[in-house]
Amino acid sequence: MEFCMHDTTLIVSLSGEIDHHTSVEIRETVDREYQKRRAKNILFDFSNIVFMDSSGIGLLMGRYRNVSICGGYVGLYNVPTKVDQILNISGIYKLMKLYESKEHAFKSLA
Amino acid sequence: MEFCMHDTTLIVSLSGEIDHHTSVEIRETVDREYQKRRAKNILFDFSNIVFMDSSGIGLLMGRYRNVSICGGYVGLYNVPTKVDQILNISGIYKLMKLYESKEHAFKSLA
Amino acid sequence: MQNSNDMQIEFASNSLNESFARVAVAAFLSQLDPTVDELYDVKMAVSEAVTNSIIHGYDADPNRTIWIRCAYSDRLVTIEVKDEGKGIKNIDEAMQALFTTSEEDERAGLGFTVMQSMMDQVVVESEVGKGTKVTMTKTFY
Amino acid sequence: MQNSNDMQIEFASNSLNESFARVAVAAFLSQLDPTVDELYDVKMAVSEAVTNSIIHGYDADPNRTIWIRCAYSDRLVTIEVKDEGKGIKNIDEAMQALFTTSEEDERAGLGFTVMQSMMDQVVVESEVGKGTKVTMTKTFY
Ligand SMILES: Nc1ncnc2c1ncn2[C@@H]1O[C@H](COP(=O)(O)OP(=O)(O)O)[C@@H](O)[C@H]1O
Ligand SMILES: Nc1ncnc2c1ncn2[C@@H]1O[C@H](COP(=O)(O)OP(=O)(O)O)[C@@H](O)[C@H]1O
Repeated sequence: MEFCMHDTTLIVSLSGEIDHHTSVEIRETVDREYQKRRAKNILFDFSNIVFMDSSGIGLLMGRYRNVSICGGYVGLYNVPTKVDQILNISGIYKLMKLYESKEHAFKSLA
Repeated sequence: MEFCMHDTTLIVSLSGEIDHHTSVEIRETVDREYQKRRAKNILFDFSNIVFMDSSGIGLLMGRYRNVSICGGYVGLYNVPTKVDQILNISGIYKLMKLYESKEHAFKSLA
Repeated sequence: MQNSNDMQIEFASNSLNESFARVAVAAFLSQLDPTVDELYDVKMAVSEAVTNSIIHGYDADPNRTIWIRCAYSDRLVTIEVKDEGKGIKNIDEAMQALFTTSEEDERAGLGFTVMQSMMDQVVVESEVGKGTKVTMTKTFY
Repeated sequence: MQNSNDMQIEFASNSLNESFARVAVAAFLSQLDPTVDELYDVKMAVSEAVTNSIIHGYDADPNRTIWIRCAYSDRLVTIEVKDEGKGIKNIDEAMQALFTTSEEDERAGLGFTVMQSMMDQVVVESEVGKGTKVTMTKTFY
């Protein structure tokens, strides 16, 4: 997992597999960075995610809740096909936007 | 598995995993090519072998037997460290030579 | 290739083993030369079922046992995931999208929905206090 | 990371499953973050033991059952491979390098030798007509 800031947006580059086991650590690390960096929005880069089950949906919903309280947005980009499939099933795109690239996300969030 | 001839030497490029299950097919294919192409010697290229257990030793011993009857040699090259380890355990280097490369093998077999 | 084969695995209800379970089932089914997508679908379904046994069936106790049976006959794949955990009171309700009994954990209530999307059929048998068995089938192309 | 965990697999004595057995054990032990070499060593040892059960224990009958139990406690790994096949008359003789009872197959008689080189310890229990159990241990660094 890698983090960087762009204005008030925390960019989280996820990697590996997201399941119930790994999501616990991801959640804690993301929340810690979000607070530490006083970020408003979160942008998740999914390019290096090789597997995700519905625990990933729970993870995103949870971050959405926290970020919404601070008046921010959650966005996603570089989402692999199979992850997009489960995101579609979940209906989560009603809560957070999928961007084609980091650049598209910045333009839209700005 | 790929085959090519260099003078009277059949070059066999092995790939994947050599275990008891896969060795059956490898054995049959190698023997068929050896006869069809009227080869004398066999050179095995191990560069694409990712796993080998003692079934591979049996396979090499068997080819050595056939090739010896025709007065030929068996040689090996591009052997990965872990394959070299089991070849050393087996003592098979008393029967067939390990070459650094295809070129070294050709020079020596010529 | 063999046209039928089967295996069983049995492991502790430790969340570390979610990944092991997926890989073991995928390794076994790779004998059928499935597409990358088919293998991913099966991994996803197995992951959901195993996670449910761990967090719902066994309330995250890592020292209980989960069983998976996996078999194929031609290209029809059957996967059973079984626990001896607390069981499900109302199976129909449990299988509804977005239904979850987890408050603490961030569960989306989509485990069964994902299993149903990834596999051709999902059958749940459960008895309160006895445990749960999820049987999933899928035909590979 | 958990400091102890265990699993069991059970599968048909089909030679196709040699690869499945190796991958399943390796997937489980990858929880210990072993080196590539350590994982390869374990795969090799498992492959030898499973192959022996198939070709010697069950005379290549693909419809019998093989059991593997794999456990670790801290970094001490224990792997058991068990069959209910024909058993070994003279274990000491069987374990000698280059000893093989296979005439047809091209066996090198090095299965046990490889297991012993790859693992720290190999213990064989066998009874003629009852079956064979190979217990191997190795400490990961
Ligand atoms: N193996 C199980 N044992 C006991 N209860 C279960 C089991 N699997 C599912 N359930 C129940 O069904 C509900 C819905 O499951 P699911 O659709 O997977 O969503 P989630 O796991 O996100 O809660 C769970 O919240 C739980 O109450
Ligand atoms: N599981 C088993 N059941 C019965 N006999 C066995 C078993 N494993 C090994 N043996 C006997 O021990 C001999 C030596 O085994 P091994 O060292 O693995 O060499 P190889 O498999 O090449 O014959 C075998 O030839 C066989 O007679």
